Amino acid sequence: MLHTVSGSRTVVETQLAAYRYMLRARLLDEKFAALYRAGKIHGGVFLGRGQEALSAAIGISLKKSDVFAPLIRDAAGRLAFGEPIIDAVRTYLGSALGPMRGRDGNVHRGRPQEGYLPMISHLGAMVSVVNGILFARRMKGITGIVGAACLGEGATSTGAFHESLNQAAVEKLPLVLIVANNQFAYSTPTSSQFACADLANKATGYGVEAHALDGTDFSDCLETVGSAVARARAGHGPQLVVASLLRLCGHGEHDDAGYILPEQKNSPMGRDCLKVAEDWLQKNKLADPAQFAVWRSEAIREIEEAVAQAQREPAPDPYEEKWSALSSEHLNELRES
Amino acid sequence: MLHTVSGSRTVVETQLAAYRYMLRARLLDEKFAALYRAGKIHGGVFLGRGQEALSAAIGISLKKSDVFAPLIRDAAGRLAFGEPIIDAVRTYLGSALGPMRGRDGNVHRGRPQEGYLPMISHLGAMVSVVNGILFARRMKGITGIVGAACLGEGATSTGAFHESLNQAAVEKLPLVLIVANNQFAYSTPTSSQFACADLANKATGYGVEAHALDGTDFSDCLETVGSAVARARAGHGPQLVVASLLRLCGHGEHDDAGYILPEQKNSPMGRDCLKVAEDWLQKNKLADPAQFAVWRSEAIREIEEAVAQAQREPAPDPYEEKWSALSSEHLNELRES
Amino acid sequence: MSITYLEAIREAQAHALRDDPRVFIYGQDVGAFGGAFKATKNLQKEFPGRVLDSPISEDAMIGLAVGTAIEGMRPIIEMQFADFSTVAFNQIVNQASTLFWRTNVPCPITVRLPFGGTSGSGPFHSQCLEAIYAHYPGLVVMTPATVEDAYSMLLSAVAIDDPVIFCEHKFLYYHLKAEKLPSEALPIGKARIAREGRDLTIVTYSAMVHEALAAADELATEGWQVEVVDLRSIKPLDTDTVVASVARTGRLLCVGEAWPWGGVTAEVIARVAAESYGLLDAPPQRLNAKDTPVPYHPNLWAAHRPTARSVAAAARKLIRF
Amino acid sequence: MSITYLEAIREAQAHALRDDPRVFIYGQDVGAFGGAFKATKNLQKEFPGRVLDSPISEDAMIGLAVGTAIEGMRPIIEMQFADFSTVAFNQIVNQASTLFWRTNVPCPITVRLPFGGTSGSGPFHSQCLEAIYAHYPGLVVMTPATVEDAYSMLLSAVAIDDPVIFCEHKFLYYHLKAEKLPSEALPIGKARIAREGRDLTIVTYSAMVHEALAAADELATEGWQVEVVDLRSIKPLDTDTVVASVARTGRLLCVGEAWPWGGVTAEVIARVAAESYGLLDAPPQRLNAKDTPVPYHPNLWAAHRPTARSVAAAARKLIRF
Ligand SMILES: Cc1ncc(C[n+]2csc(CCOP(=O)(O)OP(=O)(O)O)c2C)c(N)n1
Ligand SMILES: Cc1ncc(C[n+]2csc(CCOP(=O)(O)OP(=O)(O)O)c2C)c(N)n1
Ligand SMILES: [Mg+2]
Ligand SMILES: [Mg+2]
Repeated sequence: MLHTVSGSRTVVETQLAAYRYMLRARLLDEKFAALYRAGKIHGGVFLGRGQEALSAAIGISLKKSDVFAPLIRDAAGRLAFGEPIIDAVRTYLGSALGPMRGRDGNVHRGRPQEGYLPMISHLGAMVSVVNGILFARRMKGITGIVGAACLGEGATSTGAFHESLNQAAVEKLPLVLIVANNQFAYSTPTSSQFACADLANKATGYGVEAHALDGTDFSDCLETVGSAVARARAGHGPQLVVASLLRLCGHGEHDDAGYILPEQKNSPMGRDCLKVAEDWLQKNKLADPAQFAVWRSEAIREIEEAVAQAQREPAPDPYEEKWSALSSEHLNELRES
Repeated sequence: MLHTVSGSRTVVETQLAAYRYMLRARLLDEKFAALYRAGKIHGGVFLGRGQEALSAAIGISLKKSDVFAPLIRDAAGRLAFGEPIIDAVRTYLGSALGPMRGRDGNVHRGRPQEGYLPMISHLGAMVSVVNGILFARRMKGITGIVGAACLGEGATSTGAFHESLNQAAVEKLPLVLIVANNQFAYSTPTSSQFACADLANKATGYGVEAHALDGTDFSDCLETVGSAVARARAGHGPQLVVASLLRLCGHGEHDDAGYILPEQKNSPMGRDCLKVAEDWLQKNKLADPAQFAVWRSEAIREIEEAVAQAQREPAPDPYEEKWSALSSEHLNELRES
Repeated sequence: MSITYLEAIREAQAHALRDDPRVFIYGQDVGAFGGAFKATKNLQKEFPGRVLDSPISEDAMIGLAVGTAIEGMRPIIEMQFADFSTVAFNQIVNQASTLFWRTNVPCPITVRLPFGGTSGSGPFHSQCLEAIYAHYPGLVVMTPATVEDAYSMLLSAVAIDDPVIFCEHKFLYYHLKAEKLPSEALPIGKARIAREGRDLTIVTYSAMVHEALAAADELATEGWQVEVVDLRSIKPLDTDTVVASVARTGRLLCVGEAWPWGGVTAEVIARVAAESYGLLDAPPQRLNAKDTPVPYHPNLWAAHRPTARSVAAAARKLIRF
Repeated sequence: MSITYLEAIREAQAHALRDDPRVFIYGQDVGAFGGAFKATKNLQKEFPGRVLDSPISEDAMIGLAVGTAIEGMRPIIEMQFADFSTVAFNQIVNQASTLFWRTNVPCPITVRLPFGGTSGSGPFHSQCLEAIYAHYPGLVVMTPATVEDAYSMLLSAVAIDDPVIFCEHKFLYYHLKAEKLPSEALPIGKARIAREGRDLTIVTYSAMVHEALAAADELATEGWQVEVVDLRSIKPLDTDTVVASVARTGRLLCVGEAWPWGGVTAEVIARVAAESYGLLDAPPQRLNAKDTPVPYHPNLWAAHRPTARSVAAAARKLIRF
């Protein structure tokens, strides 16, 4: 198994890379949480704690030419897909130099022209946009690409989820829809969200392929997400991936998540995927505590540098701002009101 | 089997009643089509040709105290649920005395306070309203009731279908959702509408029970819809019923349905359920051609009388109309504009 | 030869498909069937692979369009009726309309909305939603009143780098005719003086232009010269042309088929009141539909919307003010 | 004791639940969690079985509410943010708002929309949708600006037999405080003179009332007496109180936090222009948010919406006209 290749990387290389994205995402999230507590970030901060393995697996399974629509808990996947740390920091801090130029913030960031979609808040709404990109590329004769869209289990209750998964199925698009079932939508448990035994059961009703995985286990994440992506790439149509895990944090940093039960935290689902990955890497002699420490301090330095840089950068200036939502200059209504 | 009872009726009584609703619906529809061709009906006319067996089975399986949300092809079910012919005629003709008072027309009719919902056009939107009625009754301690909502297979592509079926499943409501797969949504074939092998496959993904039936066979319709309704009534939660059949008419009377293939028309699915029912009743010696002729002329007389009556009735008078959409008089904005 | 408003829309789409490989059409029944109103008749045959049937999923239809726009395509989305765009509302107002502002990536999609009242269509096949979309930043809202504008403005809509809500009036589909298609057109954002006059300005758009023109005919027989301004697009809205007309006539009546609260007529009056206050010899007035859903019965429908008759009555009252 | 705007909303709901067995609350996280803003805190415990969590299905949430209303219940639906009501748009504007008119069966549902901008909330958690809903027939749209109104108007909303869009401003949630809850209130449809003055009338609503009052304070130091009219509900809209105020001051500035095209400010000006034209000594003016999505960065946000400062500047200009 160590010699199987995924893309051009060996499995071990992939695992090591994934772990490092997970670690960096965890540390980056923690930094945002700290900045939030210090009053340096307005609005909300949303962490991916406990979901880094799944998220990293998605990002790492994609090629640069693929399409990625992450959601609020996907810092790891974003990094793995190639987002520079500075983009994340600038967006949270509202820097004028960030990809969103202070117009949008926190997790609402991306670069659509690079196939990396900045989420709108409305859950489920990004999936059909991914469909559109895949659809357009097919019209242009571009093949071998995949579009990955991330959702929480709560978002499966939206009409948008349904319409877009069905649309992808009808059009046989290479969509990989990854549902992170972290047991809660904000405070709402799955029992108030759906009544099926397993979300993966939805696949048959759409005529798409399903994959279930243990989101706490980074090997399973890498393998299962990797093969779903490969199936989509090979032309087998949409793939529905359902990961079981537990949100190891509040919905946002304002939320103490008192509603998550101790039984859940203490169950296998409550394992910290980062810890699981470390144990596995150690057990398989792929890395040791000293190495982890080095990676950690490297990541911290990178993050601190990015924060320091973004904090020095200009805030957006309302006087320089072009107050128009249209790209067509000549159609702007010039009248100030 | 002839001695099984469904409600207080024997199966045979039920079959005979169902056939007569089917026949009356067919004739009523034909009258509307004729009035439309004669320019007596503005807007559209939508027929249930080929779907009468399914529709009648739904109406006949419900009690007066149940809830019914029919769609455009449910003339038979409406009659079976107790709608007087005159309500249908008045609504199509826009009579001020009809249930919709000329404000809404054709298939958009009902009496919500009697559990009979007047559809809005937006497909899928009535299902959650049915959920609401069931939900409210449960809150009030009313048990043993069922709500039936009808959809075409095309409407399964709407977000509203998904949200409402999921909502019913989460709340374990006694909803019976009947999907008439008549192979087309307007001109669109099922291949452009969904990719699952069978729409009944959707049930598992919602955690609800599924029933499939042959919509051309009135015995199957009565039995299967009847047992779905009974399951819901007995507390087994939402039931998804999927009927296979073929639309034996245009989408509306303006449409010649040239896109329906001869192979489809000539397949078993293309059988006329009314004819199938007649054959069956004859074969089982439950009725003979003379009896059919009597029923037919009775129905025609009833329909003609209703039409004559409605045509004599006053059209709505714009000067008498209260031009306000609010029930609260004191909140109307009086200013004419 | 004569060409209808509906044919003009079909021709514009054929033209756009022919000229620009980035254009495609997506919507319910738009393919082999040619659309509920036949606005895409034969286009699938003429342009294979570029005119595609969608499932009944308005939300996903617009989402998909935005995705293709990100990839540089120029989708035309047909809503079967404007009324059903309420199901796609979120994707239109939150996804399409914010894309450029948030990301600097243009979103050149055209959403065709067959809209407005026709006899017997009732509350859910008659709605006028132009004001709803115009209120949101990031959308261009066009409301052509003539065959020529239906054609040329739809071509512009496809060419524009922003999302366009193209409100095509069903009442005009069949009986509005022109001799030929135009080769030139006013720019988008420019209103048109549909009829000149000196006693009163009626500002309106879409089907109501024809009611206003008929009212003007009627008033002409009484000796009054009514000027009719056809806004053409309601966002951008050509305040200058309106103000210039009001400066000439001193009297303003705004007519719209939409509901009375807010909307185009309020916006026009607010602009005129702010900018050309001294020019008015009488208070500016509005005439809109009544504040109820659109009724089914032809009698009620005719009283619900403004007509030549009610426009003439309002104009007469205002002239005599 | 002191009570916030948010607590008043909670108290009104507790009161309604206590007094009327037909009332229940349905929304995302409204149950044990008490809602994203804690507007339903402890209510599930106090009223078992009557405060229920919904799935993330805004469309079905409103559909369900309408069904329960048909059965005589009086649901309160909490949208987590007003912005997400765009997903429920069809059910609100086509199902709830047409029910009574079509069938004579009332539809007493209250849709609570936590709305409006707060620092750092960005384009999708800040929207002002009041004008969108007011444009549709069949809806009542309330926009309380004070703790007292938040309380008494929410009670009225639940009592009213029609669908009410209850726009509660998130910016006011925590820092707006009152000594106690009111036992009496102005009727719905009646505006309030929030401050008297003789030089200029500012007509506004919701959070902008406080910006206007602060602007009035500022102008008072310059010797100008500004009257501030708080509309309270924007549909129905109290034209009489507005017109009476304008009759006293001769000058009108309308201020809204929503986008500039159409909306409350245009509607107010159109009404005043039509009805009290002779009373104005200067052209009526508007001040709205800018015509872009609501920006995330606090600096941009502060420039996007009207503030005391920009209101004062506009007022000053108008007074000197
Ligand atoms: C359409 C819509 N409704 C409501 C919300 C508010 N909201 C934001 S996140 C969230 C919970 C999402 O839960 P889930 O999909 O399980 O994702 P998770 O947060 O668990 O990762 C809700 C209700 C939203 N963003 N969009
Ligand atoms: C949300 C929505 N989109 C589009 C339409 C227009 N429309 C009316 S009926 C119809 C086809 C419906 O097909 P199906 O659900 O299969 O029902 P059938 O007509 O076959 O009985 C369409 C597209 C609509 N009513 N609602
Ligand atoms: Mg979750
Ligand atoms: Mg069908």
